[in-house]
Amino acid sequence: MKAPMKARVHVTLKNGVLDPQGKAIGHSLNRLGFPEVGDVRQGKYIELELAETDKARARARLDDMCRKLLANTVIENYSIELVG
Amino acid sequence: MKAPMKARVHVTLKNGVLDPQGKAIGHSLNRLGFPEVGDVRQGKYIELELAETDKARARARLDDMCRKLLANTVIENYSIELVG
Amino acid sequence: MKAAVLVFPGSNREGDVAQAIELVTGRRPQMVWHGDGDFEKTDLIVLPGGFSYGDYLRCGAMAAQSPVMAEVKKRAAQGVPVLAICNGFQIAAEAGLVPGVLMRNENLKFVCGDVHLKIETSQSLFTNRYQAGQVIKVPVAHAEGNYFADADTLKRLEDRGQVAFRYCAPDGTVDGPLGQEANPNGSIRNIAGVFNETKTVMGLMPHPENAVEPLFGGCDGKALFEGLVEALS
Amino acid sequence: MTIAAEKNPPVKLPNEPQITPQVVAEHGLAPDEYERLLKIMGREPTMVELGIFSAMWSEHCSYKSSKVWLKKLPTRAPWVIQGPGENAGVIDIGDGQAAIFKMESHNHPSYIEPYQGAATGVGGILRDVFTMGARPIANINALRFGDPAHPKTRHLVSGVVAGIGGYGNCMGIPTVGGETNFHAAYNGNILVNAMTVGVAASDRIFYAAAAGVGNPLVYVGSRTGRDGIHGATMASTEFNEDSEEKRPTVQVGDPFVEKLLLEACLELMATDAIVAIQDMGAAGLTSSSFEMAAKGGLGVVVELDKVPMRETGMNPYELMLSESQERMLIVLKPGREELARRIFEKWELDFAVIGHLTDTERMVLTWHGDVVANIPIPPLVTEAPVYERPWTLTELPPVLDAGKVPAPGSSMADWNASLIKLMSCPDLASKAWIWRQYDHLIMGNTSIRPQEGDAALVRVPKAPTGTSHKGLAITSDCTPRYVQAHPETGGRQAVAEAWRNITATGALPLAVTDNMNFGNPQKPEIMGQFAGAIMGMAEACTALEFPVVSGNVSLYNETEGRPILPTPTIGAVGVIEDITHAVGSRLTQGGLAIILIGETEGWLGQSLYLRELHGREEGAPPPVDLAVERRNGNFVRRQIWAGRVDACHDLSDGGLLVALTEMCLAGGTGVTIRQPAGTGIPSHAFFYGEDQARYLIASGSGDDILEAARRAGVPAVLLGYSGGASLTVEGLVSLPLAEIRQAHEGWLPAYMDTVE
Ligand SMILES: Nc1ncnc2c1ncn2[C@@H]1O[C@H](COP(=O)(O)OP(=O)(O)O)[C@@H](O)[C@H]1O
Ligand SMILES: [Mg+2]
Repeated sequence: MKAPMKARVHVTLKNGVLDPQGKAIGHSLNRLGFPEVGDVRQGKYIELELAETDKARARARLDDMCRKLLANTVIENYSIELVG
Repeated sequence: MKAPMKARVHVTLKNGVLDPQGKAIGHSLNRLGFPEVGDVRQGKYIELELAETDKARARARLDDMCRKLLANTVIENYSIELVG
Repeated sequence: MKAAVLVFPGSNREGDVAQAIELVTGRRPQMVWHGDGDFEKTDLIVLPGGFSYGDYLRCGAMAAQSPVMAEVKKRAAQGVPVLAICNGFQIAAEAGLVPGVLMRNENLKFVCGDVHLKIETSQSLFTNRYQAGQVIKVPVAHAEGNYFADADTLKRLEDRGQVAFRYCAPDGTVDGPLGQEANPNGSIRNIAGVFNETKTVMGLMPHPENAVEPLFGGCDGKALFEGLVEALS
Repeated sequence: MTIAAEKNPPVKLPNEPQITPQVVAEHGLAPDEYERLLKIMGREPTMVELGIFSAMWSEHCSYKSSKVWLKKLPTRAPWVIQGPGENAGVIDIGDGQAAIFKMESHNHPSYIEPYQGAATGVGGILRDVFTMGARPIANINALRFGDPAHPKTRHLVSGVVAGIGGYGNCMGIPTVGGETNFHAAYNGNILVNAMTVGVAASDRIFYAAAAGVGNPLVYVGSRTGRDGIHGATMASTEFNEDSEEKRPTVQVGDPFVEKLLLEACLELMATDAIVAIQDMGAAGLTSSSFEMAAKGGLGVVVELDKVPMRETGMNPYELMLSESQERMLIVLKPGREELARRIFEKWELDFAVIGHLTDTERMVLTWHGDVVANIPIPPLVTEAPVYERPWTLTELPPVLDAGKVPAPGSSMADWNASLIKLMSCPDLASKAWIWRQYDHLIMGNTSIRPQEGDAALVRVPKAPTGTSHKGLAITSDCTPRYVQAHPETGGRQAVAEAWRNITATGALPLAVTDNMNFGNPQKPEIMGQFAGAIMGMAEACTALEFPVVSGNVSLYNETEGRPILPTPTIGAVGVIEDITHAVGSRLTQGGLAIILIGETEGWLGQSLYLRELHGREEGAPPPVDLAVERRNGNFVRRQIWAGRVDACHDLSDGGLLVALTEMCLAGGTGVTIRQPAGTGIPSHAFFYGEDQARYLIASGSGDDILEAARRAGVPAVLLGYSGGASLTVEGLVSLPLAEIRQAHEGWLPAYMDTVE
C-alpha cells in the first residue's frame, strides 16, 4: 500500500441552524466563571488516512464521502483539508 | 463590549484510546465504496466567540476552559487556535 | 437510612431511584436541586440517571462541574457513600470519583433492555445482599456506557477488587463469544460497574432501580437497595 | 395600547416586496382564497399579514379539505372530557385522573432530514400533551418506509429511529410501542406518526382559550430563530422533483430544553397563575396566538420586538412564521408575571411578556412601536376556506376464492419454508432492532413491553385518592393494504384491530386518536379514499363505543404524482383497573390449551400470505363484522378478568399461524396443534387467512373457556397444547423455535447492516 495521505474534515452546522450543544456549552462556560464567552458552536472534526497519492483525486473522493456520509448537507457544511 | 475574538478548539482522542465513532465511520466508508480509507478518528471542533482583546490572556483562559470542561484530559488532547 | 438524590437539569431517572428507595425504606429520599450547594446530612448520596445538560459535549461533563458536585466530592472524601447510576456514573467518572471513562457504545446506538450481570464481590455496602458469582437480571438504557480505562488503571481495579459487576451470559459466562454477545456496549472486560478505592462510591451503567417489582422487570435489583439499608441504618 | 384599527393601516417593512400573484401563489393561497382575504381585510395586506393568512389557511392548520369529513367521526362518550379541538384529547380514567393523548405526523420533514424530522415530531406531540397539564407517561410511533430495496430506505430507517429515540430518551418518556411497515408506495414519502399519552388530575386540565382583557401574554422556552419558516405550508403541498433540492431550513430539536420546559410548565401549572396555555407548533407564534385569542373570543396585541430572538436581524414576518421548537405561549393572571418568571428562570429558560389580551377581536402586531399587522380574528376563522372536494369511492374488489390460491406446496419442507418466509418478511420480522434503541423502561411502569403483547401496558402513577394499580393499554394500528383495496373496510378494520389489541391485554378500550395520512385531496379518488376511510372508522368507532378524541391530518403525501397507500393510523388507549389482571401474548409454559376464538373462513384476499409468497396484492380485504368483533372481544376480556387466560394474542397480519408463532417466540415455548376436523377450509387458508375478530388464547385446561364460549355463542375451538421447543402443526409444519427465531430476529439487523 502507498504511503497514506491524511485528510482533515470539519463538519459544522449551517448558519442559522440551532446548535443545542454549542448553546449548552456556552451556558456552562459562563456559569463556570468564563463570562467573556459569547456564541459557541460545536462541530465535528474527522481525521482520515487515505491510500491515495493524487491530491485532486483524493479531494474529489473526500467530497463524495462528505456528501454521502460525513455531513448532512441539509443542515451542515463541510470543509476538506489535505495533509502530506 | 470589545469586538469579539474568535477561537477554534479541537478536541481529539489520545493515541491508544479506542474510538468507536471513528471506527464505525471508517467501516461505513469502506463499505460505501471507499476502500482507500484507512484509520479514521473523530474529534470535536468548537468555535467560541470571546469578549477579550489580549491574545495571551485569551489563550490562558481557553486553556483553562479546556481543562475544566471542554476536554477530558484522561482520554483527550486539545489544541487552541485564535483568530482575529 | 436517609438518602439524598441529586437532580441536575436533564436528570430523568431520579424519580425511578427515589421510588425504589422508598419501596425498601418506606421513606421518600430528599431530592436535591443541583444549584443548591449544600444539603442535609445523609447516609447515602445518589447520582441518578438521565441526560444532564442534554448529554451535550460529553455525558456528565457539565454536571460534574456544578456547585453541588463540589459538596458531593467533599462528602465522598469523608466517606459518605455515593451510588452513581448510568448518567450518575458518567458524572462521577467525569468528577473523578471513580476511575475510568464512559464512551459511546461500540455500535453507536442507544441500547435498552435487560442484561445479565455477574456480581464480582459481596464485600461492599452495595453488594452485601448478593453472593459473589451470582447472576442477576436488570435493564440498561444508555448510549454511552462503553467503559474504558487504561491498562494500568484496569490492572489496579482488578487487583484491588474494585470491579463490582460484569455483563455476562445468563449462565454467568463473561469470557469468549458468549460474554461478548452479552456485552451491550463494548465495555472493556465486560465491566458494568466499579468502586472507588475505599468501595464507598459505586458507579454502574445498569438500572437496579428499574428492577424492584415483579410485574415491572423483576426484583433482582432490589437487594442492592436492601443491602444499603442494612449497611447504613 | 389602543389601536384605531382601520384608520391606522400598518406600516410596511423596509424592502417589503410587492404582493404580486406570484407572491400570493408562493404562499400557497389560491386566487379565490386571496380574493377572500382582500374582502376580509378591506385593503391589500402587508407581507406579515399575507404570511399569517397563508399559514392559517394552509391545509395543515385549517383542515380545509378534511373538515367536512372529520365531522362525521363520533367524538362523545360519558368518559370523554375533551374531544377534538384542543391540543389533545382527554378522557376520564377514574380516581380523579385523566388520560390525555394525541398522535401527530412529521412525514415531510422526516423524509428531508430523518433524524431531526422525527425528533422534532416527537417533541411536538409531547408539547401538545403537556401543554394540557399532563405528565407524559408513554410514547408510541407508527412508521411506514419504502421498499427495503429502495436506495434511500435504510438511511431513512436509521435516521428516523435514532431521532425518535434521541428525543424521547432524553426527555425520559418511555417509548413503549408502535408499528413499522415497508411498502414501495412510501418510497418517496415515508410516514412518521408519533403519539404521546399523558396523565393529569381530571380537575387540573389546561386549555388554550384565552380569557381576561388586559391579561399578559407570555412567551417561554427557546428563542426564536429562522427555523422551518413555512413548515406548515410545506406540510400542505405535494413534493415535486426539485423540493429535495429546495431543502427548506429544517428545524433542529433540543430535547434537553424541552425537558426543562416540561418541568417548568408542570411547576407553573401547580400554581394558580395560568389562564390559558398553548404550545407553538406548526406555524409557531401565528397559530398559537391566533388560536388562543379566537377560542376566547378576544383580541391580542403582540409586541414582536419583545420576542426572544436567537439571531440578529430577524423581522416580524420571520418571527410570526418561524417554527423554532420548544416554545410555549401562556396567558397569565394579572400580577403573576414574577412568579412565573422565577420558575422559568430557575429552569434556565427564556421568559418574556410579549403582549396582552384585548376586547377588539383583532390581532395587532407591533414592531418597535409601529403596527405591522392588524387582522380581524373572527372572519379569518369563520371565512376560512372549507372545501367539499369531489370524491369517488373505491369499489370493493372481487372476493378472492381461497381455493384458487396455491398452497405453499405439498411437502412439510414447503410449509416450513412458507412460515419462515412470512416470519422474516419485512412487515412481520422482529422490530427489536428499533425498540431496543428506545428507552422503553424508564419510569419503571412498563408492564407489557414491546413484542410481549398486542398493546403496550403502562402503570398509571398512583392517584392521591386511588387504591388500585391501574394500567393504560396503548396501541397503534392500520393495515394500509386493506385501506387501499377498500377504504371503508380498511377504516373499519384499523379501528377494530386497535380495539382488539387493547382487549387482548384485558383492558377496556376507551378512545381513539387518529392520524389520517393520504395523498393529494384534489384528486377525486384520493379524496374518496379519505371519505371511505372516515366512513369506515366512524362506523367502527360508533359500534365499539370508541370515540375519536383527537387526531391529525397529513395530506399531499405524494411524490411525482404517486400517492402513498392511504394510511389512517389509529392510536388507541384503554384502561385496566388492576394491572395484575392483565395478560401479554407470551407463551411461557408447557401444558396450556391453545384455543382459537372467532370464526375462520380462510380469507386470503389482501393477505400477507398472498403478497409475500405469491407476489400478489389483490382481492377484497377481510370483511369486518362489528357486532361479532364486539361480542368476541367482550367475551375474551371477561375470560381474562376471570383469571382463566395465561396469554392472549389477536389475529391480524399473517393469520393464525403467524400469531401462534409470535406467541411461541415471545415466551420461548413451543406448541403442537392441528387443524380441527371438518372445517372444510384448505389448510393454507385456515392457517394464513386474515379473517377478523379472532384471538388465540392459552389457558390451563381450556375446558372452562370452551364451555363459557359455548354458552355465550362465541365460536371457540381447541387447537392443541403448548410445550417443547418446536412449533408443530400436525402433518404440515415442524420447526425448532430457534430456527424461526433466527429468521425472524435476523432480518432487520442484517438489513440495516448491509451496504449497497
Ligand atoms: N383526523 C382527526 N381526527 C380527529 N381530530 C382531529 C383530526 N385531525 C385534527 N384533529 C383535531 O384538530 C385539532 C387541531 O389539530 P392540530 O392542528 O394538529 O393541532 P396542533 O397544531 O395543536 O398540533 C386538534 O384538536 C386535533 O385533535
Ligand atoms: Mg398544539
